[in-house]
Amino acid sequence: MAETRTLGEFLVERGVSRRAFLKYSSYLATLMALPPSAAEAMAEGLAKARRQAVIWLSFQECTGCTESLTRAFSPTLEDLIFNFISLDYHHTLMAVSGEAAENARLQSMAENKGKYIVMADGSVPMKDGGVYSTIAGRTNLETLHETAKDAFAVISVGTCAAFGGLPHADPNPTGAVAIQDIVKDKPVINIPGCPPIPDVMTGTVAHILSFGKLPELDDLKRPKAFFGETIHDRCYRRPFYQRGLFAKSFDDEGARKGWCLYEVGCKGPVTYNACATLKWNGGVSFPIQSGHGCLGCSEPDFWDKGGFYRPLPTPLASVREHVTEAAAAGAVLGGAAAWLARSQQNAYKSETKKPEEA
Amino acid sequence: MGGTAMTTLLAQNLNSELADAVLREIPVLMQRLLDTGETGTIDLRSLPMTDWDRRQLATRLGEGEVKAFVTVGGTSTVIETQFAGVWWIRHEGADGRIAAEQVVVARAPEFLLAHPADIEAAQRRLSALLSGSAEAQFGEAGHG
Amino acid sequence: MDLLEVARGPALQVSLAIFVFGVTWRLLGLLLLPWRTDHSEPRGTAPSAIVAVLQANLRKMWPHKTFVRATVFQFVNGYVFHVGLAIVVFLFAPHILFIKSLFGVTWPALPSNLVYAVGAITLFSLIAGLLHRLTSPVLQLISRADDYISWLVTLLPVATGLLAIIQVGARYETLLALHILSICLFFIWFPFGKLMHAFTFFLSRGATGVRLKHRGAQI
Amino acid sequence: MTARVTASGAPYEVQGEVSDKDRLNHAMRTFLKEFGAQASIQMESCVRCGMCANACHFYITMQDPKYTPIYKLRPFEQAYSRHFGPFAPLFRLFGIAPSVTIQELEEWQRFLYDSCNMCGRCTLACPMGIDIAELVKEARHGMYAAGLVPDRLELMDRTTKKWGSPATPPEDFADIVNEAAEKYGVKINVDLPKADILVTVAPAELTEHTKALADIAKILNRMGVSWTYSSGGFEASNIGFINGDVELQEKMTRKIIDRAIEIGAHTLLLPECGHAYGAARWESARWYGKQPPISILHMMEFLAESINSGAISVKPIGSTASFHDPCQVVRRGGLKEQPRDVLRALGFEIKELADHGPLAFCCGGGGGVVSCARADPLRNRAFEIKRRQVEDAGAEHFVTGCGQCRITLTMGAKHAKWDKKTESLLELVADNLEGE
Repeated sequence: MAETRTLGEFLVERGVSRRAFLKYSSYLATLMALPPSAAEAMAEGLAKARRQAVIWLSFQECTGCTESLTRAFSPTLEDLIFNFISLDYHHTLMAVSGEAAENARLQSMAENKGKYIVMADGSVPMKDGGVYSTIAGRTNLETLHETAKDAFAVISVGTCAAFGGLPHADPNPTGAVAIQDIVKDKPVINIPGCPPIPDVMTGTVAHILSFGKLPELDDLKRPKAFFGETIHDRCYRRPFYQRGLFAKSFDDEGARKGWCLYEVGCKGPVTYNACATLKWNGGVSFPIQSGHGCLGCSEPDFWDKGGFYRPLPTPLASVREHVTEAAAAGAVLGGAAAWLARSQQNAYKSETKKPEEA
Repeated sequence: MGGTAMTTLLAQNLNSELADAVLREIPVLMQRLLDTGETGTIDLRSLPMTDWDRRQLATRLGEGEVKAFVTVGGTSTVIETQFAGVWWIRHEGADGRIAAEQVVVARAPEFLLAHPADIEAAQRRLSALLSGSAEAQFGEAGHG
Repeated sequence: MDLLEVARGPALQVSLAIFVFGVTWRLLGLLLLPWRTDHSEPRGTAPSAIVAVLQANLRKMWPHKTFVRATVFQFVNGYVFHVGLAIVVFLFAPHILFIKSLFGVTWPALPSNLVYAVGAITLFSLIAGLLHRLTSPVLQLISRADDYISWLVTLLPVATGLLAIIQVGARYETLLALHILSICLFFIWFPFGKLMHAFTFFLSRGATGVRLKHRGAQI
Repeated sequence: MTARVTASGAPYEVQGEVSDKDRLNHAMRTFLKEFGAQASIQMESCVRCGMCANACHFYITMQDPKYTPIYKLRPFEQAYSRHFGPFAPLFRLFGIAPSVTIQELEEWQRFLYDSCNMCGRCTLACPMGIDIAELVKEARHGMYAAGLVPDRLELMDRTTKKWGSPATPPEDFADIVNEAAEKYGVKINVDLPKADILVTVAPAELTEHTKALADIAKILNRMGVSWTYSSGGFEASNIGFINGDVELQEKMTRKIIDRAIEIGAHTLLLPECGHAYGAARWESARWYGKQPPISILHMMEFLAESINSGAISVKPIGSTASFHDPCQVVRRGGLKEQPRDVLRALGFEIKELADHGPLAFCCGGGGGVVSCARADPLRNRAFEIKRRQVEDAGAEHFVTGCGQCRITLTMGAKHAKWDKKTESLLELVADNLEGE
């Protein structure tokens, strides 16, 4: 529903003071590693912003991303974000509403033309006319085209939406593609992760609200503030890596001592995400802290990169069979070369002897 | 206690010497405040400080005259350290988790000051109260 | 498929196959040539051929005293980068994992920070080697394209490895991919250039060792 | 025989009336004909470290990179890569090693003959253990087949083919020997039908050093052994070995060994000559396919054995001596201690040269260089090292056990107007035999 009040006005009516903005902004500034002084500017920006209309589309997905986001809905600071946005349509949360829900989407699109944000989770099937995922009798592709047309920006939530994710994994039976493969004429922000960190989702939206523009993105269109460093860079086990102390299996002495999980397949060094700093479940832990290597879930095709337990520096393909063939071929050519040289020598010998004998 | 948790604890008890670095930064910010009136903020949670570092810093800065609690989306604690103009602010979410932690160098932290917009709203509310229509106003605000 | 996957997958596969193919070709091409046997009666003090090969290989680890002064740079620098490469290649944890994935054998690694330092020294040593090659009149005259190519394909893995560690120039995964690709390049060039001396040095020293020890002479 | 100059101004000489193409063909084929696994491996093992340069007396004195030992092999390395190595087809396919040209071979005549003694000091310096000296010998096989050796060496080759010796025809041999017997008053056996020891000689002993003929006779007589010189097999020097004329090398070796077997000798005694030892002691088995059934001894070895076993004894001279190690006998022959035993028996205090034994510097004349007048300036420069080391050692006597070295050192001293005499180990023993 088109909102005319600023967030400041809206919240003041609900008895939320500006201190809340400042506190939330301080929190976001910490999350996004913005300079502390940015918090005040951010708070001012938020107060002046309009409530943001958001349309949430779900395609080929597992609802894990939504779960992740709603897990942040404990009565804490972060739930402020839900005062900042107007979630006009959420397919999963509204599933029972049928036709009425679809109408809500169309109404919001009309009222907030060019201003609403589309948040999409899940990949879009392209094979066989996109029949593998439909909502209200329409393919995901149609829905996405229609909804994205008048959007301000599209935020791809989760690795499926950002890079194709699991549906896209080999052999990709549905011909699944990422949102960015379809939406070419609107700004796209990818917030990958399987699922993404809730604070990263809310932080990105808050950034757009307070600064009125997209955050700085990396080459995979991920907000640099959250995806600027690898898990490895920020991992508390990094010192063990430097000292060459590695767990060799999940139940050895090294694992018990909390040594680096590089050798049991941790993808931390090539995975850009904020897990090691923001952590999960209200800051309790993250996979490496819980004793398992990073799967690299915020990277494209993480499912097809040779296995979660295959250490990074090892070859992905089996080289040994080809090596045998190569050795055999080399042996044949080596033998042939030696044979050639020997027969050449014999020819020289008989040639050079001739004149003398003659 | 599992090995992992123990390691975390160990890692959190290391002295990274960041407390010293932060301490040395504070007088610089104080001088700037005196010279230009500009406030300064150090975000303690975006620095890779260990718990030990933060405890060390808190001990060194100590507590001064002012201690304020602000209840908004969880509790925030604002303490003036034993050094005038140097404030320690800890923002907690409603679940008690620390959301942000700062050292602010200012005459008073912005966070403590009432914002004109809030004053304006408050004045409206008070005026409404005085004009007798207060009940409706308070009732509405109660939702927040 | 991103660059790192290409590097870890097909690039390694192809380059290792070429490496094995080329090395087998070249080695067998040499080993299957007629071996010239020395029928002359050996000096009474001559050791067996095996012992002579080992003695020669051992003796050649160190120059004769009289040559030390004139060749001290080649000798010392040669040792620095050979030992450096050996440490970096065989005692860095990720490399041990790579070797383990190929051969199934493993051994303890050195602390990574130490390996980084050795890598840096190796890099400087290789650069010093090139400068020496470029400035020495003798080396200018006798150097072939092979010498520069072999130098480059040896330097690149060291340089890209160090870059990946300090993460300069590109993102880590790109640098790691370039590092692996540079190793692929090394594998591909190895059988065809002088890097092959890693296999032939033993035989070459051995051959002269057998010849001279047979005569009761020194090598 | 024609003396010519290459485009770069290097002198070279050509023999025979053959087209350049045929020359090249002969060179390549002869060079590769006998190539074995060992030589091939070494051809593939050079890492271009340049350490061999500092082993070579020609490089050290001239400081010209062209005298770097491995550089002397360049056209032959190229030929090997293109025509013989395991990747030869690749080299040809991609044109990586272009065909060697006749001009290159002409240019390289001076590197392979004038500035290499095949002394093998570089072999000891090479960290890869490449036997550069041996490879130069293989390269000379190709050069000889191409008719590209220095004229002086070719002349000796032809003379030897005709006479069986570069010094004298066999029919004059007995006369020369008998003259020496008369001149020095020693009984000399020649052409005895049977003897235990066949004694051979070096060319210089038939011309200027005839005293050596008498010296060994004197020793053998004193020992009372059965020995003889033989007109049918007297020449121990082997110009084929030096020039790269493999056929002649085989012929010369067979001549003395067959003769020794013929007269029932158990020992073939080689004169004070360097390459004679290499050719007879180490390479004769190549022609017979096995060790010939006689023992082949170098003069130094024989003298040491005779003294050590007490068969002869010598009077102590009681002075100081430095020994010049002939490379073919010591570095490449393994006889380091034998001459020193003899010197010690003669009562000398040995003052070693800075580089001695296997690491001694070559006299600069071996491998035919002393016979190649064109190389005189180079050889005289290289002599500077030896002179300096001899002077630094400061011994009274300067002794060697190789006629070729002795001639080279004497010529070097003469050119440098240096009054140090190079003495013969054999002569010292003969002159100081106990009981004279």
